[in-house]
Amino acid sequence: MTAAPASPSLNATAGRGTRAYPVQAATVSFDGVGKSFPAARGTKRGASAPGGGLRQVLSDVSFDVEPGQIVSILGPSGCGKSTLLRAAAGLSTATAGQVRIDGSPVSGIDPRCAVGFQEPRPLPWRSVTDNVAMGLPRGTPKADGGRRVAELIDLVGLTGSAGHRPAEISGGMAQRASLARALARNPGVLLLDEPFGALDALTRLKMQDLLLDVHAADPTTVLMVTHDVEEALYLSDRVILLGSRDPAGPAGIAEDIRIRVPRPRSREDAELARLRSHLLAQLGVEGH
Amino acid sequence: MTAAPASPSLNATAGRGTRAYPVQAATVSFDGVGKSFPAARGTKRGASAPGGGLRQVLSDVSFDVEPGQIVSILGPSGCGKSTLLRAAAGLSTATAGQVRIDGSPVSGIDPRCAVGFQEPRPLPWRSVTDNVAMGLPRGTPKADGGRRVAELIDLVGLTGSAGHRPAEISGGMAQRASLARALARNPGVLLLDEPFGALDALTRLKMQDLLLDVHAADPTTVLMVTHDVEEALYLSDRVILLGSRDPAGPAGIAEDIRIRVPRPRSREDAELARLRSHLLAQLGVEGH
Amino acid sequence: GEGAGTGVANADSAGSITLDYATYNPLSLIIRSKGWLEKVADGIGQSVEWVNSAGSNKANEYLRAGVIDVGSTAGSAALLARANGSPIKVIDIFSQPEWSALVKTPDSDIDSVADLKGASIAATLGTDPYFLLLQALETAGLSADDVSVQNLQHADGRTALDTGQVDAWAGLDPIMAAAEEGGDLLFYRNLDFNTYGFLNARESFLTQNPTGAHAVVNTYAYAREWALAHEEEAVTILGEEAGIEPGTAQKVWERTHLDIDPVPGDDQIAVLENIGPILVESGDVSSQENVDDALASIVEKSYAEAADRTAVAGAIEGN
Amino acid sequence: MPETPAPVRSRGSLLRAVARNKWLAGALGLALPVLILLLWHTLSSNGTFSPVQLPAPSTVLAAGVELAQRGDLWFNVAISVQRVVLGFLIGSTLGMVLGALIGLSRWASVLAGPTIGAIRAVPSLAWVPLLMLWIGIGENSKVTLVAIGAFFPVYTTVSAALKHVDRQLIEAARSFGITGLQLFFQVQLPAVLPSVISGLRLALAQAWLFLVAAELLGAAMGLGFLLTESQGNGRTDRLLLAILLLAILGKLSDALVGVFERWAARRWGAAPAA
Amino acid sequence: MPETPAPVRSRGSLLRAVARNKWLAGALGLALPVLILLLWHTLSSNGTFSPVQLPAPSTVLAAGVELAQRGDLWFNVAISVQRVVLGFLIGSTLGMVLGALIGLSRWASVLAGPTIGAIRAVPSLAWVPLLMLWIGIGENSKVTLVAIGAFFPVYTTVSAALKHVDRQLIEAARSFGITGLQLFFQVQLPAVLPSVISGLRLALAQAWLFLVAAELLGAAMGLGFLLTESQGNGRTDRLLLAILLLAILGKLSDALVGVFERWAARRWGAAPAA
Ligand SMILES: Nc1ncnc2c1ncn2[C@@H]1O[C@H](COP(=O)(O)OP(=O)(O)OP(=O)(O)O)[C@@H](O)[C@H]1O
Ligand SMILES: Nc1ncnc2c1ncn2[C@@H]1O[C@H](COP(=O)(O)OP(=O)(O)OP(=O)(O)O)[C@@H](O)[C@H]1O
Ligand SMILES: [Mg+2]
Ligand SMILES: [Mg+2]
Repeated sequence: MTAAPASPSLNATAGRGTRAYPVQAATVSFDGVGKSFPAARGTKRGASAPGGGLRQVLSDVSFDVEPGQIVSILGPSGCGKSTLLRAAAGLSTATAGQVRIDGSPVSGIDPRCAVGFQEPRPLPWRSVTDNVAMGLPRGTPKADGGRRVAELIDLVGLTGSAGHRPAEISGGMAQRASLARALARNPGVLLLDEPFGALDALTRLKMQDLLLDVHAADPTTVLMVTHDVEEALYLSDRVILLGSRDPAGPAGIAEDIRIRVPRPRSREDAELARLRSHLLAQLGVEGH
Repeated sequence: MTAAPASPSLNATAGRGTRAYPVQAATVSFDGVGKSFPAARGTKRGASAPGGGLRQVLSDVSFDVEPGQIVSILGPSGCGKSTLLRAAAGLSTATAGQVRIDGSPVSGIDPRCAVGFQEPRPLPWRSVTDNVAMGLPRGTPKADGGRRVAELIDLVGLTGSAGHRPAEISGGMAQRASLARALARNPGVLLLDEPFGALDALTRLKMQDLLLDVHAADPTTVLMVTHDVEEALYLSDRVILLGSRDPAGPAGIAEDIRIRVPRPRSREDAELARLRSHLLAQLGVEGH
Repeated sequence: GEGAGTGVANADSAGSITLDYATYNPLSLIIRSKGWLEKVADGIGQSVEWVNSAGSNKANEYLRAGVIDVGSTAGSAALLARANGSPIKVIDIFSQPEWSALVKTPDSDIDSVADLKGASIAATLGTDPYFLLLQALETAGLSADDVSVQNLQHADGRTALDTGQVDAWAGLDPIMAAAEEGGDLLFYRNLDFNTYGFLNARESFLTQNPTGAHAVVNTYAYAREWALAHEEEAVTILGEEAGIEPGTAQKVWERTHLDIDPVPGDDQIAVLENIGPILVESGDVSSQENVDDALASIVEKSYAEAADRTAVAGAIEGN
Repeated sequence: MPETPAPVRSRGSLLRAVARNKWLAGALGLALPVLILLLWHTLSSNGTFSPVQLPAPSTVLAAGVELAQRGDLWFNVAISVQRVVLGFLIGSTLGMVLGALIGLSRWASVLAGPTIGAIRAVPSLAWVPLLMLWIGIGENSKVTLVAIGAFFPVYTTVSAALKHVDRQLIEAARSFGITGLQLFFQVQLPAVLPSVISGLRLALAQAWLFLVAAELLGAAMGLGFLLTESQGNGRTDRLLLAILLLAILGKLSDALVGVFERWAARRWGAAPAA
Repeated sequence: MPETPAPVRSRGSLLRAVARNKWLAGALGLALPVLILLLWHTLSSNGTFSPVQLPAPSTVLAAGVELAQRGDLWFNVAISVQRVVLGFLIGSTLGMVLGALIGLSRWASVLAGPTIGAIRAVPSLAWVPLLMLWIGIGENSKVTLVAIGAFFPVYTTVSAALKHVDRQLIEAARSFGITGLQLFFQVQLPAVLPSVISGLRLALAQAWLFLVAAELLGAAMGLGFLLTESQGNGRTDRLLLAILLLAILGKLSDALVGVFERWAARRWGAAPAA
């Protein structure tokens, strides 16, 4: 499907509003990353996972993300996409290999990253505004911070609900608030786990363009998980497809595709359409 | 995009496994349903909603769902889709009009409905199996219940994680568990709020077909919210588009489209493609 | 031997005697540890239950609630209870103890009561040491307003004295005896300002079970005689039952006068008359009238007058 | 996303009125005490209990009036309130601080946890001689004892609740650079607010309980003193008066915590489970 | 979805060893008590405090040995443990039931809540004369008093926690037809488990505290009796022995709650915030 070109006003605002604190985009290197989890414990009724007490989810994932690149991660549900992102953010430690940001290994939560979680995870007792403000880098002057938060809330279309608590907004609105929070951070590496999953078609396109605008204004490194192949192709410089031949075995990199179509891209670009068929076929969806 | 035809084995299993307790499909009538919420309270930094203390979200939504129909609800993020579904389930009361199931007004949580929430909402201290078992109708004999739960878990592809706790499964897996829980209920009305939002392309197609199989085996009334226009068209007998001209005003029914394409449908059907363009245009996504 | 079962109903039954034992009543310790009253009661077809009293106030509480029939208290405490409406009568005097005195540390320069002017003194309000203190002050022409009385539990009073937080302490045995062992000095003693050990019975017990009351008083008479004859063994019993050191027990014993007239009467009333106004002034009793009524009605002489140790000797000695 | 869930069955209109009108709720809350008062009156006047055992409510009232006329009552109340307030403030603050330390730092928990747990079991009466040794018999030792009483409920509930704060929220906050004290005040504390408040409730109640022991420490005034003194000299009317006053003051101070609770609920909104 | 979050800074290897080895943790937990013991020994032997004020640890031990040889010690301990166990079981069960009622039913909360709140402030010592009147001085009244002590912490924490259970979970469960008792046992109780457990902790501690008052009810045995008796006759060594035994037993019984807690954590897994 094709989007309406992002409205110029959005572009302009995004460009102006979010450039405030330019930060050095960072390199992210995955170096033989593997991850195992303990197998299910209460195997009362369910079948237990094979292989002792551990189940390997990821194995030997290696790739480098260059500074300023946008990389999408695709793969079947439960294959380990979130796990990989969490390893990059330092939210969990890889059981094999390591992740390095700008050469230094990630250990513990890394301040150079900002994360948009798969679930929105707002603090329930704070308004939307205050939740987004949580993302601001430490030491942002109050006035600047306030302005920036208001701008971001406007960009994700939540101005009317800025004073609401998380329990009073819809699922899609919470997801946009979570995106705004991550963007407020203005990080070296932006890690987004399905940032647009709960959005309707139009809002989704708008948010994709917002992300591109923010990136254009301040080209940080972006690593995002998505289930939408078109979205991945429209946004990214590179698509990593996770998967494994053996359904019970650990996932690794199945495809690593560079997308050399220049931006701004048309959603109807022929090269993108070709890649889309290819990726869908790889994901098991044939016949298109 | 087009799906691979659902695998025959899936069809067969679903048909056999979930027919166990046939229930009368019910009529759902929305009769001038409207809903207002209190406006944001802490308007410290955010702009407050206009119009006194209340903000009207839905107004005058009226339509009838016939027994056994599958109806999809589309609409922009935050327009009130979940609110409408919650009113049907009796989880919240409409501030105007009423919802009737089989003629009797819904007041309080209605036992004839099963809900798949927008967030998966599992009980964190129970395994996947036990969470799905929560959906079983009261009084299901233990052995039957166990068999049915195991079947459903298999159908949604979670057999390997049946013993895991919710914190140990991925977002998409939790969503599938939530779907299984709602299906286990075998209700008169199945209410699904974006049941496939967190799934990758292939899994999504599989789950769509699973829903159709279950419905074919036991044709209950289904009311579902989705953001995916193609999904709505592939699954439903009818699509309701919510929206409003005035962005600050309450949403109502903007379109009510019957889809007369017989099942099994091809995802590439020309009529569906036409409707898709139409709906996307209505949603504000032009140029396709 | 603890627990009298359910209170109100049970205690009124005629065929049983529930009475207390207390460390400040050595005779009760002896009777209980020897099992004498059980033997006596057996002979008249009654049963006995013992309840521990931690102090006069506890014994009064039990009497008031009806969980015991006979309880031992200081004379002052019995007066206080009676004046506040508790239906009790003193049927026997178990001792004339010198259980309270004024105590100082060895390095203190207090020599007499007169030196107490302006001093801070630890005492437990409403107990015998407190009354002794007030009477002593009066002998020196002082009143409670001339000193600062620190209301502390007896044991805490001793600690306060030893740690220098107060100048003097109106002490109570056996803590006072222990303090003496530890070097503290009694600088003012007056046997007559102590208010005797009263054995009190509930009025309804006396009307319902006079036989039982006689049995108790007779057994006390028997025990008194025995204790005077077997001092060493008696001291051992006191030490063990009260959980105090042998040296302390010996001191306490020496200050507990048992060879007195056990019939309650004028001697007791005399000392209580001193205390009455103090009770009224402190607000512990609401009027002097109550005190006078109590003084007029508290004594029940007949049991002690009729006391006969030989009446129970047979049952006790088993022949 | 959820608003207040609709009730399963529709409820009586009286209950709905109660929910709206807090005066009505207060009046209904008085129904039980009034019933108890009636029962008390009956039992004391029909001879089930004698006047020394259970004086009639009117007698207790008279005792109160008498004390009030002598001017003692207000002073008794005031000094006790002062001790409880000071002790509660000190004890609950310390409880919060140590509870946070133990709940958040594994080191502190391993080293100090067992000892604090053991000290918790020392009865209030047993503290009296110890505090007299250490602090003497002034106002300090009384306030200290009350503070000890207020400490443990806050300590226990806070340290336990902190161990169960939603991991996802903490993780999210930490990933945004919120750590240490900021994490505590911005995430963990709000998340455990309901527990903190029920800890404060219990702490306040226990402060009143410990007051009685505290006023064995050389007090000549205060409700605890009135209680033990009346118990000692058999003034059952004053004893009941002291109990009633303690209950009423306890309830009043608890109501203040309730006000704080409602304020906090507004401030922190749908304060989450924790 | 989250696993255990990684630490911000990497921690010392000793702490990691402690996390793995509970014996090591136990040993470290003994460090502080040993330190206190040393301090105590020093203070009592260098003359800071006289032997009556603070007898040396060895003297206290000797007093314990003496009592043990007379056979009294074990009986004292056994009878007190029995009273605490019975009272705790009764009180905490009632606390759970009434806490659930008040936490879940608005009617119950409006009618009975204020009264229960007031009763909470009645000091343990004040119960003694009342219970004596109503139940006498048998074993029943002692167990009742301990039960009263155990009741309130459970009642308060459970009723408060139930008001803050995640609404989304309750809504989900109710939409699947889980209501009433089922809802309570399957959703609300597991959700408030951490609060219930800290309530039980406090209840157990308070049961031990109330034991001392209970054993003023005509007891001739028990640790509370030993405590008051020794306080009354100035045997500071036995007094300290009683305090120590109470602390140790309190800690031991608390450890049992800890075992239950760990079992519950395994059984209910990531027991959620509440
Ligand atoms: N409890 C509440 N209090 C106030 N406003 C609310 C409350 N619940 C929902 N709303 C408002 O109602 C509107 C509709 O919410 P709803 O959840 O129905 O949206 P939706 O169509 O499901 O959106 P989405 O696709 O993002 O899930 C939103 O603007 C939201 O802010
Ligand atoms: N704490 C845990 N304990 C055990 N297994 C876990 C844990 N966390 C994740 N897993 C397992 O790791 C696998 C990958 O999980 P992950 O969340 O990375 O999947 P995902 O690719 O993000 O899936 P989705 O698209 O559904 O979100 C899953 O099979 C899950 O069961
Ligand atoms: Mg994921
Ligand atoms: Mg929604």
